[in-house]
Amino acid sequence: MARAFKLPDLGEGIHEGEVLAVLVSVGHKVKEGDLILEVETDKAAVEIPSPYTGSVKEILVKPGDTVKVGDVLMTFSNGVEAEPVEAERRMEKPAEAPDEKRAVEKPPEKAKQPVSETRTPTAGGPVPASPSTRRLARELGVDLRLITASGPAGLVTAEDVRAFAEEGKQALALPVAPEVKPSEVKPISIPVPSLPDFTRWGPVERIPVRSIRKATAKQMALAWSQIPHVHNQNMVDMTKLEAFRQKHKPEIEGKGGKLSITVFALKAVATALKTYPRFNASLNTETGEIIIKHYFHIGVAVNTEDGLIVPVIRDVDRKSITELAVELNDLVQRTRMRKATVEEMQGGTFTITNVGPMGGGFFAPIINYPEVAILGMGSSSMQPVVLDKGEKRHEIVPRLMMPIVLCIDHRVLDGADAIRFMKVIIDALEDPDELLMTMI
Amino acid sequence: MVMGELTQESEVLVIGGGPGGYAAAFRAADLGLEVTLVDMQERPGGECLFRGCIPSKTLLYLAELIRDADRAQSMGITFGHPQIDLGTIRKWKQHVIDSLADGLVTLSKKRGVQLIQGRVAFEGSDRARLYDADISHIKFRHAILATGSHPSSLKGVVFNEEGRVMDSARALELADIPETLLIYGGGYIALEMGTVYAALGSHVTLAVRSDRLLRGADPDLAAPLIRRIEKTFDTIYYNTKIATLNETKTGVDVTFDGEVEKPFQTFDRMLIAIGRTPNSKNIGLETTRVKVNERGFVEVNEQQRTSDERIYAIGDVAGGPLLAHKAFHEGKVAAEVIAGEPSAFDFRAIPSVVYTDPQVAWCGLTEEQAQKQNRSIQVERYPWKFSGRATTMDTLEGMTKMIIDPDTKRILGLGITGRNTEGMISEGVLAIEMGALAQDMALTIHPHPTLSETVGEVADIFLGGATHILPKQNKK
Amino acid sequence: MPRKKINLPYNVEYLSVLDEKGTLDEKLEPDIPEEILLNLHRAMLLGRRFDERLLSLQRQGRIGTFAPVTGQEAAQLGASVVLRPTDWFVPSFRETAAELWRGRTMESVILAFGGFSEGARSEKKLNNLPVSIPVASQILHAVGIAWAIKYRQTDDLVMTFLGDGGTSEGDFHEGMNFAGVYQAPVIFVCQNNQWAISVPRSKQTHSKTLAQKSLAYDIPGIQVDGNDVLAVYVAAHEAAQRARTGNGPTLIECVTYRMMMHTTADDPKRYRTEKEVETWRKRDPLSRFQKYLMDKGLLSDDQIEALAEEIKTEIQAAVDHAEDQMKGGVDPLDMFEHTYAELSQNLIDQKEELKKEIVAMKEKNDG
Amino acid sequence: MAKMTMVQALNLALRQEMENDDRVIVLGEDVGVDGGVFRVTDGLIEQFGDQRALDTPLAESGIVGMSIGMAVYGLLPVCEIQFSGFSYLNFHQLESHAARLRWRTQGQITVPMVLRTPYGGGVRALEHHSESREVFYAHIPGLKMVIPSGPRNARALLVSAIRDPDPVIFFEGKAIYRAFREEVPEEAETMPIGKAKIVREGKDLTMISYGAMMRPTLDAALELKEKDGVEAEVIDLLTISPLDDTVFVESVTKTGRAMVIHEAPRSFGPGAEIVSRLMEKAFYYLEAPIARVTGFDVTIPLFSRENAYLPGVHRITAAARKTLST
Repeated sequence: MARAFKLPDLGEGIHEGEVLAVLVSVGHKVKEGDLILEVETDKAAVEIPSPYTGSVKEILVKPGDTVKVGDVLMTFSNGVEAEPVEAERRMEKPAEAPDEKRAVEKPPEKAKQPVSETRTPTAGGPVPASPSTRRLARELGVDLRLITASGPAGLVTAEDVRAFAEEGKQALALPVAPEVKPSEVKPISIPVPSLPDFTRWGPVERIPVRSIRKATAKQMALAWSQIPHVHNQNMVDMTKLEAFRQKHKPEIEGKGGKLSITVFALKAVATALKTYPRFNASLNTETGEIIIKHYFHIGVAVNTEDGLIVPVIRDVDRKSITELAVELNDLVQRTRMRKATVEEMQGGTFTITNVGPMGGGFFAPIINYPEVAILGMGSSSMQPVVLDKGEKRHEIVPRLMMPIVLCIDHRVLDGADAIRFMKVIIDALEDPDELLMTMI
Repeated sequence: MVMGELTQESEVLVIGGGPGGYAAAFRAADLGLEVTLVDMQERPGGECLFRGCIPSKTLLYLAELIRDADRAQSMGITFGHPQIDLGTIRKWKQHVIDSLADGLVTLSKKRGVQLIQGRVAFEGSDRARLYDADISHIKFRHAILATGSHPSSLKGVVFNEEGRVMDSARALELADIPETLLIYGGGYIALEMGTVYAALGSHVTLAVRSDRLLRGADPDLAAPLIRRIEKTFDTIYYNTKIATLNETKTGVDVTFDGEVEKPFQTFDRMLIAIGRTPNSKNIGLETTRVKVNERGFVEVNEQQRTSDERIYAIGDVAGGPLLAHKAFHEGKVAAEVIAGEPSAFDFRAIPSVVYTDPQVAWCGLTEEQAQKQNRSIQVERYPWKFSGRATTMDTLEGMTKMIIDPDTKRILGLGITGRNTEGMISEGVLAIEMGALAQDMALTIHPHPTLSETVGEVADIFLGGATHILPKQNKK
Repeated sequence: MPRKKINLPYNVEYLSVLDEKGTLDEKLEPDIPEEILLNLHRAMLLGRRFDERLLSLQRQGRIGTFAPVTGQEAAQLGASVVLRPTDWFVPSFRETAAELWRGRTMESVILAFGGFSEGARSEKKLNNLPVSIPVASQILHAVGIAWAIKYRQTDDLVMTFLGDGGTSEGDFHEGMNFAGVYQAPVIFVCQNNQWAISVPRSKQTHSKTLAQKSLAYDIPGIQVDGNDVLAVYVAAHEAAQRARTGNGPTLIECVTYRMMMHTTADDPKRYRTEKEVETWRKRDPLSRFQKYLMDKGLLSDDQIEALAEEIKTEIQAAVDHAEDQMKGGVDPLDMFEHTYAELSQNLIDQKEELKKEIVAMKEKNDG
Repeated sequence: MAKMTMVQALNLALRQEMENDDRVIVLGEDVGVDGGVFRVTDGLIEQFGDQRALDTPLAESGIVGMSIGMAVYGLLPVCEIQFSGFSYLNFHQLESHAARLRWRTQGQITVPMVLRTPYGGGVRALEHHSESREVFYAHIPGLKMVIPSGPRNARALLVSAIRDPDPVIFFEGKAIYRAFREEVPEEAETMPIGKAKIVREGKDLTMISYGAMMRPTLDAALELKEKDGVEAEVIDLLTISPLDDTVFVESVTKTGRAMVIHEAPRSFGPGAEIVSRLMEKAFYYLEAPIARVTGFDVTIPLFSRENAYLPGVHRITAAARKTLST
């Protein structure tokens, strides 16, 4: 019997992926764990290991195909055991793979012949098992004939059925719990007018919106339509911090890190989040609750050729500048190479996006739903600043100023909160010593 | 209703209030579904309760009493000749039926099952028309077809109220005790009704097309019964057909075609019990996607689904053994499947019981079936003449028979003939369902002295050591 | 298939005790206590005088349109006399004299005809329904009340009034039919005053009598001289006995005459001759009754004189009292009262709206 | 709680009120032995006798006029007019007396009666058996006009109507008499007359309806949610008069869009009044013209065409989409 391998559920919100590479060919002998496919999902490029030991019977996908969770990617032959019916049940749509057809004709679906015949044991007879065990098998979608019985003279026990169902699950890496979908609260939907035919005005090119682009589009549209955004701009005097940064840059690089402004920002934000936990939250509109998170995983927007990706640095509050500098550098590199894992993309509580390096100024970033705030940083430049020297004496001096923007979810936070939150960040960034304090 | 056509919507429409129908309705209601049960009778119960199992068993019990009173004589107790008062018997029978039917009405009410009296005909896969009812249409999400079956007849013979040619229903009404009664058919209904009328004093003649009675049961199980019947019935004609049949005011003139010395005879009454026909006609099935096979039975799968996704069929109309207890289970399966449970009609042993004297009961694989499938089996028999309990009751003709798989030693079938087998057979059913081995049965302690011991001992024989019978090797 | 007569044991009686001159037929004289006879006379006189006074008030524009009763005092009072306070009285709109007998005050009559809804207020305890203007529609209410009385198993009864015109209405026939079916304790008193505005009795129905209408419903019907208070009394008394003893309804046709116009807005000269009126004036119920009482020595001219004076002052008091009230003016906002047991929000809003309007008007006039 | 059809629920209401109060009398054509042509009064004569479940001669005016008398005397009559299409023969009794006696007598004599009658189309009936003429009654000061939309509220409203001090006209939708069943509690339950109810919350559009039209309206709301993601707020008026405008006015101030659905003809129909109230009280919140999905201004056709006349899910959703896109 052939065993079908389907695109497993790769976790949170991933429905489909694009096949980047097929690492095996038909006839290829693989051991469980060998890499067989590379698939790019909404969140990352993932390498998929074989769940079976056996040889590749058919390959049903080629690079560039978009595959959905549950679609059959390839089949393996080794004639030992077929996958549990459970797997068939989970099919989103009956795929064309041959074994699916067989599945449709599995006993439960088959129409009964005139009862007198079907209900009398045929040679070999039905698998011995008590009625309750047989019921359990149906519940778990297990075909009794596939089970190695532990009872006397081939009697299948309830334990046998459960055990078999378990193996089946593991073999297929199917999720036990159903995936969590983002709640789809639609706004007043005025039907989207269809586009005009642009070729009437000149030649056009059509590029399919896929993977990351598609994900970004969905995520941003969702956030923008759901979250009433409030923006607060401000300028930060980076003069001192920049000096500090230049001074320590080399030693950090020695340790394999990169002492970017973002690293300090991470720290500053972590401090602010601890001071004002409401910024480290999510809003549950269904239950009308604000969920405050007691961990501080901060996402950093990374620009790749394929689009924007937001890897997450965990427990920022518990890491030193140096550690952060090293970790961030590594994470950014891997993300750019699309080697960051799905897990590294998940679980963020706040996001920082720094367009400074590209020369961006003031801008209004969109909150990374379901987070409730995002910090945007522009590029620093020397600017004339009026300093108060006391006794009504003022002095205009050139300082290195950086524009920052804090966007908040007005359902959860108010402008006042935003200003206080910004204050903490500004103070931290303007005064490195202050910032260092928080590191001890 | 004087004006307009009211339509009612129902989650589950159960058509037919027999054992299958009401079991399905009750289960569905218990699973939180909204159920409407339509039957032509005012109260649920169906053929089984009003014209079948229940009334016949009521009468068979009386027959048993009469015979026991008679047997007692040889044991030292003499009762007078039984005085039979048909009026009281009918009243008693009706009382039995009423108390059970009223119980079902209460159960329906308490469960919120809506009972409607009327006739149903489908008008499509989601609506049915009601005749002779307050509402004219029912729109349903799921329908469970439980219309049952009716006694088959001979070409050109119609059963009518006053007729002398009767079907089982009519026979159970006990219009009178005919001097002579011809029963055509060799199945359990024929034998049971014959037993009743013979006990009440009729001269019973039995004619059967085939060369044996009670097909389905192994011949050796049927044998003791047949020996008895040959005593209590006047005559039994095998391989005999009815060539002509003419009903007169005074009786029924019949010409036999077969091993009969007097081919032309006249009887006071005649009972035709040659099988039953499914009620699948004139209920608008053609307006649905339900498939009906050439014999008129509705095709269903293990979940009792017909080929019309919204419609399920259970009980007699869905084919298989035409037994109430099979209908019960099918009804529950249909209800559970509708409620989304992974149920299926998945049984290994459906028991059959013939309530004659002696009773014959069997379940699982029979010797004959095994032969047809040329499947290797081992058969063990325990003649009741070795049973203490049987001796106390002077029912030595009895026998307990077990069919066993020689390789796995698993119990495949059980057959019992004798007294009270109706209660004993269930142990065999459970054993088969549980996949028990003959040894399990042998190692299970049976109370002594009981007839049920014979079930344990027949397994002992298989294992080579029955207490009350010499081991095989010591034989011959 | 025979074709034969079904003989219904049925006939319509005619009864008259006093002749036109007021001479008595002793055989038929009812035994009525003196006191009642005198009260009855007083009520008839009061009815007559009050009618005259209302007419003059109307002609002076001090009250609005009303329907005079003159000439029908015997018909309505002779019947009403048999009622007990616990019985129900369901009038049409030409029973003013009887209404006063049943306890309605003259003030309320004046107020009603003066356009004050306060005038139609009829005290619940009196067991009277107010006048019902849609012809014959009140008859069914009487039957309903009578059914309820029977349901409650008291020996009370209901007396309802209609005119000759009313017998043409569907509600009259439905009422008679229901009453017959349920054997309800109700007395239908038909004041056949010969005219329904301009349409004469002869054009109202082809039936010889109105009493015979009861034949169709198999309830007793009797025609009496409606200007002979004793005849009316006898018929009503018998009917009451019947009703109180569970023997069902009765229709009494009182042959009388509408001496005046239909209402004060009507001019009878357009459709009937003075001559006809004259012949009926000779049969005036009041004078006939007075002659009877004088013959019996229960009444003298002087006594009538005195009684008339007494009544006159009584009426005057009522008029003054009523006119004081009317001069007092009204609060228009009261119109919102009594439409429902409670004001709905919608009515509260509308009342508020009118209130503002009134205030605004005031300021405008003052300023 | 047992599941009941509207017929059974109404029967329960009558039965319990009759048990609690011997002033309650049910009367009308065929309400006794026959149990009413729709079986609403089934079994009452057996339980309460022919004086409490009173078969009357065939005369609508007689039935209503007599009920008025009973009520005046102090009973609580619940009369049945077999079909609202025949209630014009008793119209004058309602307009001239039932509605006015309280007013006429300055509150001295009142008419606490209920007139029950089936209304509406959709059951393939003959002429005069399918009209929806609630406005006739809603237009008369002194009467209350109630139309339930399902078994549970029908039972509760009928109990309230019987206990109401004023005359109540109680319309029962034939199409929903047995169409569906609902849990109806055994213990007596009442519902305030003159109070509308939000039966489905939403923010995009307010759908106002009542009676038998609630079903297509709710189905339409569901379709709008599934196909267009529109959250329609659905309001069941329950009482036509006195009309409770507070609920739908407040709803429209939230949604900005409104539509009225009824099977009565459009012109001068309930919709006209509802729209006026919205104009008076919610004009500045409206974002689109208010839609009316109603019967047409013709005599309701015989049943071969009635489905085209009666508002259905399709007409309702179409109108809703139009409103939403303005």
